[in-house]
Amino acid sequence: MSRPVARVDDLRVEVDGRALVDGVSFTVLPGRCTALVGPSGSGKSTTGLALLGEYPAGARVSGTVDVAGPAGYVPQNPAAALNPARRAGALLADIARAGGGGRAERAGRVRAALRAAQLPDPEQVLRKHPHQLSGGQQQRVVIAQALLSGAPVLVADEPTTGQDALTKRRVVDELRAVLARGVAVVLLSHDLDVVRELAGHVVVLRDGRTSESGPTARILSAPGHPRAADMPAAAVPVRTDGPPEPDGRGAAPALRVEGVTAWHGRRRTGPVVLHDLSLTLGAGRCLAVVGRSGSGKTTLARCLAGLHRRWSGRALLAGEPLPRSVRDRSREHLAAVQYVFQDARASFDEYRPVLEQVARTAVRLRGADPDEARTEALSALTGVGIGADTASRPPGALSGGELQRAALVRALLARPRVLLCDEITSGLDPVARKDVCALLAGLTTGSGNAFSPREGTSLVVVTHDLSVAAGLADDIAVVDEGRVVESGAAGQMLSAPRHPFTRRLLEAMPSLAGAVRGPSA
Amino acid sequence: MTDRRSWLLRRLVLGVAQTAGVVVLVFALTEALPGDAAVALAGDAPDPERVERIREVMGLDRPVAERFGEWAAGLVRGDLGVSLVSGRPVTEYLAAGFGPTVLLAGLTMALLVPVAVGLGVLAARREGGRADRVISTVTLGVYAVPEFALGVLLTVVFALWLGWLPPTAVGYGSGLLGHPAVLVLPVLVLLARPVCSVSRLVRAGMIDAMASSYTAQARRYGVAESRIRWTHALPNAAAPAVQQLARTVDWLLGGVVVVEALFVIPGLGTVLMDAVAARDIPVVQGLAVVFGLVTVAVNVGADLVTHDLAPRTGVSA
Amino acid sequence: MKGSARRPSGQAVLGAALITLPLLLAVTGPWFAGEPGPRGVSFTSGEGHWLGTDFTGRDVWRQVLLGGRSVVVTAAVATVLAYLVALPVGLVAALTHRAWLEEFLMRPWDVVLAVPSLLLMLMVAALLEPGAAGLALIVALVNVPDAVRIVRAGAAEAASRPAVEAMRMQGESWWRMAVGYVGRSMLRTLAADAGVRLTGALYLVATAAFLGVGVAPDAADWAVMVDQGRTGLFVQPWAVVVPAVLIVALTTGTNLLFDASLARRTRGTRRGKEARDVPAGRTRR
Amino acid sequence: GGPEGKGAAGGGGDGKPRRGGKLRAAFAGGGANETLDPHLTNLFADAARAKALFDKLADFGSDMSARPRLAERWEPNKTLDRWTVTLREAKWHDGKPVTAEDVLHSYRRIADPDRAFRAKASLEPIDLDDSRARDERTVEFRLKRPYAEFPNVLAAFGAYIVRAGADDAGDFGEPVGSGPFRHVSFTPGRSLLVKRFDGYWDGAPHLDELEFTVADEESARINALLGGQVEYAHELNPTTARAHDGGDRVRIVRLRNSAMQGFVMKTDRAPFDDRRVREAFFLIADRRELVDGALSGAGEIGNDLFGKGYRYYAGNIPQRKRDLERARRLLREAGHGDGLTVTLDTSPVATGFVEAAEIFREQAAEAGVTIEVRVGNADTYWSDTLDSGVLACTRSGTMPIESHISQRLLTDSPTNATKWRHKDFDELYRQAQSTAEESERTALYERMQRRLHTEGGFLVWGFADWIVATAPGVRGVAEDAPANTLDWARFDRVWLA
Ligand SMILES: Nc1ncnc2c1ncn2[C@@H]1O[C@H](COP(=O)(O)OP(=O)(O)OP(=O)(O)O)[C@@H](O)[C@H]1O
Ligand SMILES: Nc1ncnc2c1ncn2[C@@H]1O[C@H](COP(=O)(O)OP(=O)(O)OP(=O)(O)O)[C@@H](O)[C@H]1O
Ligand SMILES: [Mg+2]
Ligand SMILES: [Mg+2]
Repeated sequence: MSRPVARVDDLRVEVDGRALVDGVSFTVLPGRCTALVGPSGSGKSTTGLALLGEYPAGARVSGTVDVAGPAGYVPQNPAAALNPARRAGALLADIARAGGGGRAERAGRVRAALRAAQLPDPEQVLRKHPHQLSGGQQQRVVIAQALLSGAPVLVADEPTTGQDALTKRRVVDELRAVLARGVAVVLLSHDLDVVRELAGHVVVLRDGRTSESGPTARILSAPGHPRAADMPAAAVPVRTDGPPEPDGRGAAPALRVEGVTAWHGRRRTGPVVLHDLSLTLGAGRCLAVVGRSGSGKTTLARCLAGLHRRWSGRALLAGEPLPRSVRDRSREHLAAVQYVFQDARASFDEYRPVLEQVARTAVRLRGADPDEARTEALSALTGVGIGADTASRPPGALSGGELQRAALVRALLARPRVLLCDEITSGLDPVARKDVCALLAGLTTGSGNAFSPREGTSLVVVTHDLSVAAGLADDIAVVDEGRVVESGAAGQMLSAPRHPFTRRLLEAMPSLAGAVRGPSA
Repeated sequence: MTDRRSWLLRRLVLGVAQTAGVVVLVFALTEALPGDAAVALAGDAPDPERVERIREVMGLDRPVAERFGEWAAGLVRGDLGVSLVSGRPVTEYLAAGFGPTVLLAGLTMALLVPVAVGLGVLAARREGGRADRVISTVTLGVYAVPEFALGVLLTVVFALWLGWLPPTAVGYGSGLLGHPAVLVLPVLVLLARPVCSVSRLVRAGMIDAMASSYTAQARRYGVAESRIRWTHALPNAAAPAVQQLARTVDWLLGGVVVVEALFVIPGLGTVLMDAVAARDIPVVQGLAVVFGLVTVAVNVGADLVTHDLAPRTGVSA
Repeated sequence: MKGSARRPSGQAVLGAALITLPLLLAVTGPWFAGEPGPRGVSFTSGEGHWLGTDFTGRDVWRQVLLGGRSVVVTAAVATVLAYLVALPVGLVAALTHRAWLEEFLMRPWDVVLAVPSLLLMLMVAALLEPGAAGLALIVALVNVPDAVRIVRAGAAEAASRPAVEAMRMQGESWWRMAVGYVGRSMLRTLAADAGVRLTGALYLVATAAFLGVGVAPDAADWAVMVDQGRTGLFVQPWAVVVPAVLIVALTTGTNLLFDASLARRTRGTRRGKEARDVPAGRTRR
Repeated sequence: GGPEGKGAAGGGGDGKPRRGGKLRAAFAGGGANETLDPHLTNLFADAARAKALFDKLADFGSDMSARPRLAERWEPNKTLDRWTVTLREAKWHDGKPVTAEDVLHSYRRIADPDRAFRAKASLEPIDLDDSRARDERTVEFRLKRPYAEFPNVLAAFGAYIVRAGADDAGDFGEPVGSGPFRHVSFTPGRSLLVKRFDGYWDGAPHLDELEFTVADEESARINALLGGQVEYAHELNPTTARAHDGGDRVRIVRLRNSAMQGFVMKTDRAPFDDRRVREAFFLIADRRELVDGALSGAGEIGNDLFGKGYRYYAGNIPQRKRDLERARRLLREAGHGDGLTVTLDTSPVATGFVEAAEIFREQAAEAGVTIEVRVGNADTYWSDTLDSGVLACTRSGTMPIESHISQRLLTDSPTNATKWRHKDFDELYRQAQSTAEESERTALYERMQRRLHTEGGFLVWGFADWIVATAPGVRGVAEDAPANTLDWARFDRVWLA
C-alpha cells in the first residue's frame, strides 16, 4: 500500500473548555477518498481546516496533523473564498502562474479547469465579479481553483451542496477523475449518495468524536454501530397526508407572480435573468422551485422578498399587490413574506451573537417584548438543535448547518404567510434535514404550529435536492434559463415528467427515483 | 459597458451643475466679505473720497446682480473677464500660475501614490510589528508638524546648513523644470501630509483584507505573499484611499499656498491669496471655475475607480 | 500551542506614554499658569523665564500651560462636529436606494468640496468672528465634505452585504442597520480616518494662523506658538520646539492608541493564532 | 532746496566703488497685479521699482525734507502761491530730454478726475489749469493757496514724472523713464530686470544689472539671502535680524524711524472727548514694554508726536514717562473713579498690532482701566477704524510732519482718524504755510506739536526700525534712510565689492 499523504492522529481542538473535535484519527491515501460524515456541528469543518493547519481563534490543539504538501480547499461557503474586488479569473490566473508555462498555455489550463469544474462557458465566468455569480457558480469556481493547483490533497467541504442534480453528477465525476489522477480527497459531506459513490473510507463524527470508522460499504450499508444506525436510513419522509386539493382552502392563492422579467445592472439592457415568468402558490401549499444552478431561482426568490428591485411584472399577496422593494413594505408585508438566504453565513452580522439577531425578528415584526423574544427565539433554536450555548456565540463560531437553521428560525419568528426558502437544507445532515422538513411541513397546516399564522404558511422551496422537493412539495415548478419549463402537482411531475429537462434532472438522482417509485427494494 | 457610460454622462452633467454651484457660492461668499477691491486697494490711507472714486473706476458701484450677470454671460462665451485691479484678462493670471502649480502637484502625485501605498502595505504586513510601529509613529509624527514648520526645518537643514539644495526658487521664474534641485524641498513638504493620511487608510484596509478568507484561499494555493498583498488584498483596501487621493489633488491645487510662499514659487495658490486679499472677484471666480472643474473631474475619476474596486456597490457614486 | 495573550501591545503603551504629558498640560495647565509676570524682551532666555520668552516677550512656559486646552478642544470639537454631520449624511446616502435622495445629500457637499478648502477657509474665516468657536466651525466645515465621502464610500460597501438585507427583512430600525452594523463594520476605516482628521484639525488651526486667519496671532495656543515662534528658531528655539513637540506627541499618541484599541478588537473575533491563519468560511468577507 | 543727502556713503563704504555685476533684491510684492505704471505705486516693491526706472522732481532726505531731483531748484513768489521749478538737463532712456511738458503731463495724469491715482490728493494744492511751462526746462506752478511746504508735493509718494503722452498700460509695458536703470524684462509678481542707464543725470549706477524679485514670505527672503540667491533682502523681522546680527553671513541694516506706531483716540466721543482721559492714557503706556514686546525691541520709544528726528520735530518737548498715579487721578477727576471700560480695535493688518493691543490691555489694567481688545478684519481695518470705534491701533509710514498734519489733523483732512477738529489749530497750520521765514515756521510747528503732545489724539508709543539685510559683499547701502526716503532702496549708489 502506498504511503498516506495525510494523517490525523488523536486530534483534539478545544475552545473555551469545549472540545469541538476530540480524539479524531484517520489517514488519507493518494488516489483515495476519505469521507467525514456526521450531523451538522459534529466537527467536520473543524477537522477539515485542521488539515490545512488552521484553527479557531484561541483554540487549544493537541495531537498531530501531517499533510504532505499543500492542500486544496473547497470551503463550505465558497462566496467568502472569492475576492469581491477581483474578477473570478484573478486568482485562477495566479494559481496557473505557479504551474509555469506561457501565457497562452496558462490561460488554456485555467479554462480546462473551469470546464472540468462544470463551468462550460469559462469566458463568461472569468469576466464576472463574484457577486455576479450564482451560489453554485461560485462553488464551482472554487473547485476549479483546487483542480488547477494540482495539490496532492483536496479538502472538499460540502462540494455538492448548492448544486443541481445534473451539475452534482458532473462534480462527482470530476472528483472521481481527480482521484484517478492520484490526488487524495477528504470529503466533508452530508450527502450520503455522494459519499457512497466516491469514498472508500468513512469516518463518522458525532459531537467531535469518531463514532464509527471503516470502509464505506460496511458503514453505510450494513451499519454495525447502534449510534451510526440512523445515519443512512434517515431519508426525507415522503408526505403521507397527501397533498391538499389545489385552491381547496380559499379563493385567492397565497401568492401569485405574473410576468416577472428580472435583470441585473441599472437598465433592462443588463443581463436578463428571468423572462416573463408566472407562478401561483396556493394557500397552505408548498411549491418547490427546481432547476439548474444559475437558472434564476435565487433571483426569483429575491424579487419576491423585495431584495432584488430590478424587475417588472406583478406579485400579488393574497390578491393584494406586493410593494416591489423591501423598503416600501410595511411591517405586515415584511412579516407576511419572509426569505431564508442561500448564503446563511453572509446574512448574519458577524459581530453580534446569533441568538440576539434571531430574536430581533419577533421584536421588530411582531412587537414582542425583547426578553420574551429572546426566550421564544431560544426555544425555537433549541427545537432545531441549536443549544443556548451555541446560539449565544457570534456567527463566526457556528457551523454552516447551524447557521442555516438559525437563519430559518430568524425568518419563522415573523410567523410569515409566505416563506421563501433558498437551499436551506444544503448544509444539513439527513437527521437535521428530516427535522427541518418536518418543521416546514407542519407550517403549511397552520393550526397548532407556533411559527405560522392561523391560516398556515405557504412555502416556496428553492432546492436542488429533489428528495426534499418530493417529500415536501405539493407543486413543483422547473425553471431553466429564467423560464418555467414545466409545473404541476408534485407527484405527477416526479412520476411522469413531460419536459425533457425535467426528465434529465430526475435521472441524475438515483436515490430519488427510488423514493418516487415507492418503497421497492 | 453602457451602464457605466450613462453613469459617466450623468455624472458629468452633474459636474457642470456642481461647477456652477461653486461659482455662485464663491461669488456669494466674496460679496459677503466685508470690504471690496476699492477698500483693499486704498489700504491704510482710506480717504473716503478716493475709495469712492476707485469704486467707480472699477465699476463696483453697479448692482451685484448686474455684475454677476455680466460675468456669467462672459463665462458662457468662454471669457473669464478682467481683473478689477489691473484690468488684465483673468486668463493671464491663470496662465501665469498654472505651470508651477501643476508641476508641483503632478510631481507630488507621481511620488505620493507609490510611497503612500508602499508604506501602508508595509505597515500592514504585520499589525503591531516593528515595521508597523516605526512607520505609524514616524508618519504620524511628520503629519503633526505643520507644513510651514516642516518647510522651515528642511530648508534650514538641507539648504542652509548642508548647502545641498537651494533654499528657495527665487529667480528661477517659470523655468522650474530646468532646475530640478529647486523642486526637491517643496515636493518633500507637500508629500509629508498626504503620504501619512493615504498610507494610514491603506494600512487599515490592508489589515482587514489580509485577514480575510479570500486572501487565505490565495495563500493556500501557494500564491506568493507579495502577489497576494499587491494584487488580491490591495484592491480591497484601496477604495477609501482612492477617495482620499482625490481630495489630495484638490488640496494640492488649492492648498500649496504655504509651500509656494515658503519657497517663492509663483503658482495658483499665490495668485489666489493675492486675489482674495485684493478682493479681485473676477480672478477669484476664474480660479474657482478652474478648481471646480478639476475637482469634479478628479472626483468622477475617483468614483469610477472606487466602483471598480467595490463592484458590488453598483455604479451609483 | 495556540492561545493569544492579552497584554497591552507596545503600541498602546507608547501611545499612552506619548499623550499623558500633553493631555495633562492641556487639562490642568491653565490652573497653574497664574498671573502674567512682567514682559521681557522677545525671544530671550534667562531672567526667570526658564523656557525663555516668546515673540512678544511673554514667558514661554506660561504660554505652554495656557495653550494646550484650546488646541485640544478645538481639534476635538471640530472633528466631532465634522463626524456629526458626515456620519448621518454618509450613512443615509449609502443606505438609501433612492437616487434622488442620495444626490440631494451628496451633491451639495461636492459643491463645497470643489471650492478649494483654503479659499473656503479664508472666506469663512473673514465672515466669522475669530475665536475658538468660529475656528472649530471652520475646521469642521472644511472637513465635512471629505468625511462625508469617506463615510459613504465605506458604508456603501457594507450596506450592500446580505447581512443588511437580512436586517431589512426583519424590519430592523434604520438606526440599528446604520450604526449597529454598517457603522460597526467600517469602524477601522473610521478610526484611522478620525485619527488623521484630528491631527489635520490641529494642523489647520496652525496653518490658519500662518495665513493670518481664524485666531489672534498672539493667542495662547500651541499651534499658533509654533507659527509665531519660528522666526525666533535660531535665537530662542524653546518657544517653538516645546509646543511643537507637545503637539506631535499628542497627535501621534492619540493615533497610536486608536490603532492599538482596534488591533485588539479585531484579534478577538479572528480565527487562528495569527492574522494569516484565518480559515475560509469563518471570517467576515 | 538743500544739499545732496549724505547719500550712499553708508556703512562699508570703504574703498572705491567698483563697477559691474548684477544685484538681486528680494521684496514682498503685489502678485500678478503688479504693473510698472509708476503712478499706480502702492507697495514698497512698487516704489523701489519706480525709483529705479523713474524720477520725481524732488525726494525726501533722511529728515523728510524735500531734496531736488529732476528739479534743479525751486523758487516761490512772495505770497508762496506761485512756484517756479527749473529742471535739470536729464534724459529719457531713449535719449530725448526731459521737458516741462513731460512734467505737466505727468501731474495732469495723476490729477485726472476719472482716475484714482494715489498721489492725486497730494497734488490737490496745485491749480494745474493755470500752471504752465515757461520754457523747455521751466515750469510755473500756480497754487490754490499759499503753501510754504510746496516742495513736499514734488516729492510726494507716487508723483513720478513720465513721458508726455504715456498714459495707458501699453506705455508701461516697456516703460521709458529717466531713472538710473532702464527696463529689460518684467513678469508681474515675479521679477523685474533692469540694466544701467549710462546717460543718467546723477551719474550712471555702478551695477550692470539689477533684478527685483518677489518673495512675500519673510523667511523666504532671508533664506534666499543666506543661500546666495539674492544679495539684498528688504523688510526682515527683528528676530531674524538679531539672529544674524554680528554674524558674517549677512549684514543687517536697520533703517531707524521708519514707521510710527501708536493708538488713535477719537477726540470727539466719550470717553476721549475729555482731554483728561486722553492724558491719562498717555500716562498709562509703558513705551519700552510696548517696543520690546510688539516690535521685538527693534525701535525707539515715542513721545506722542509724529516724525521723530524729522524736520520741524519738536525734540525739546520732554519725553513723557509712565505715571500711573497721575493717570488714576486724572481719570478720577474725569468721573471714571470706579473704573472705565474701553474697546480697543486691532487687527493682524500689520505686525505687532495685536500684540501691542494685548500689552496695552495689561498696562491699562494696572491703572484700573479695563480694555476690551476687539480683533477686526485685516482687509477692511483701516476704513473700519477711520470713523467708528473709540480707540484703535495705528501706524504710519514716513512722510513730512507737514503732510501728517494736513492729511490727518485738519478739520477737512481726508483721514482724520482722531477727529481732531479745531479751528485755531487749522489756523496755525494755514499760518505756517504762508510763512516764508523758516525759523518762524519752525516755531509755529512747535506750537502745533505742543498742543498735540498735551491733548492730541495720537498716542505714539514708538518708532519701528525697517530692517534690510545684504550679502557681505554689497556696499553703498544707506544706513540712515527711513523707508520711502530718497536713499532707501536706492540702487544706483550700490556696488558689489
Ligand atoms: N449582480 C449580478 N450581475 C450580473 N449577473 C448576475 C448577478 N447576480 C447573479 N447573476 C447571474 O444571474 C443568473 C441567475 O442567478 P441566480 O443566483 O438567480 O441563480 P440560481 O438559480 O439561484 O443558481 P444557484 O442554484 O447556483 O444558486 C446567473 O447566471 C448569475 O450569473
Ligand atoms: N470558533 C469557534 N468557537 C467555538 N465553537 C466553535 C467555533 N467554530 C465552530 N464551533 C462549534 O464547533 C462545532 C463544530 O463545528 P464545525 O464547523 O466543525 O461543524 P461541521 O461538522 O462542519 O458542521 P456543518 O455540517 O453544519 O458544517 C459546532 O458546534 C460549532 O458551533
Ligand atoms: Mg461544516
Ligand atoms: Mg441560488
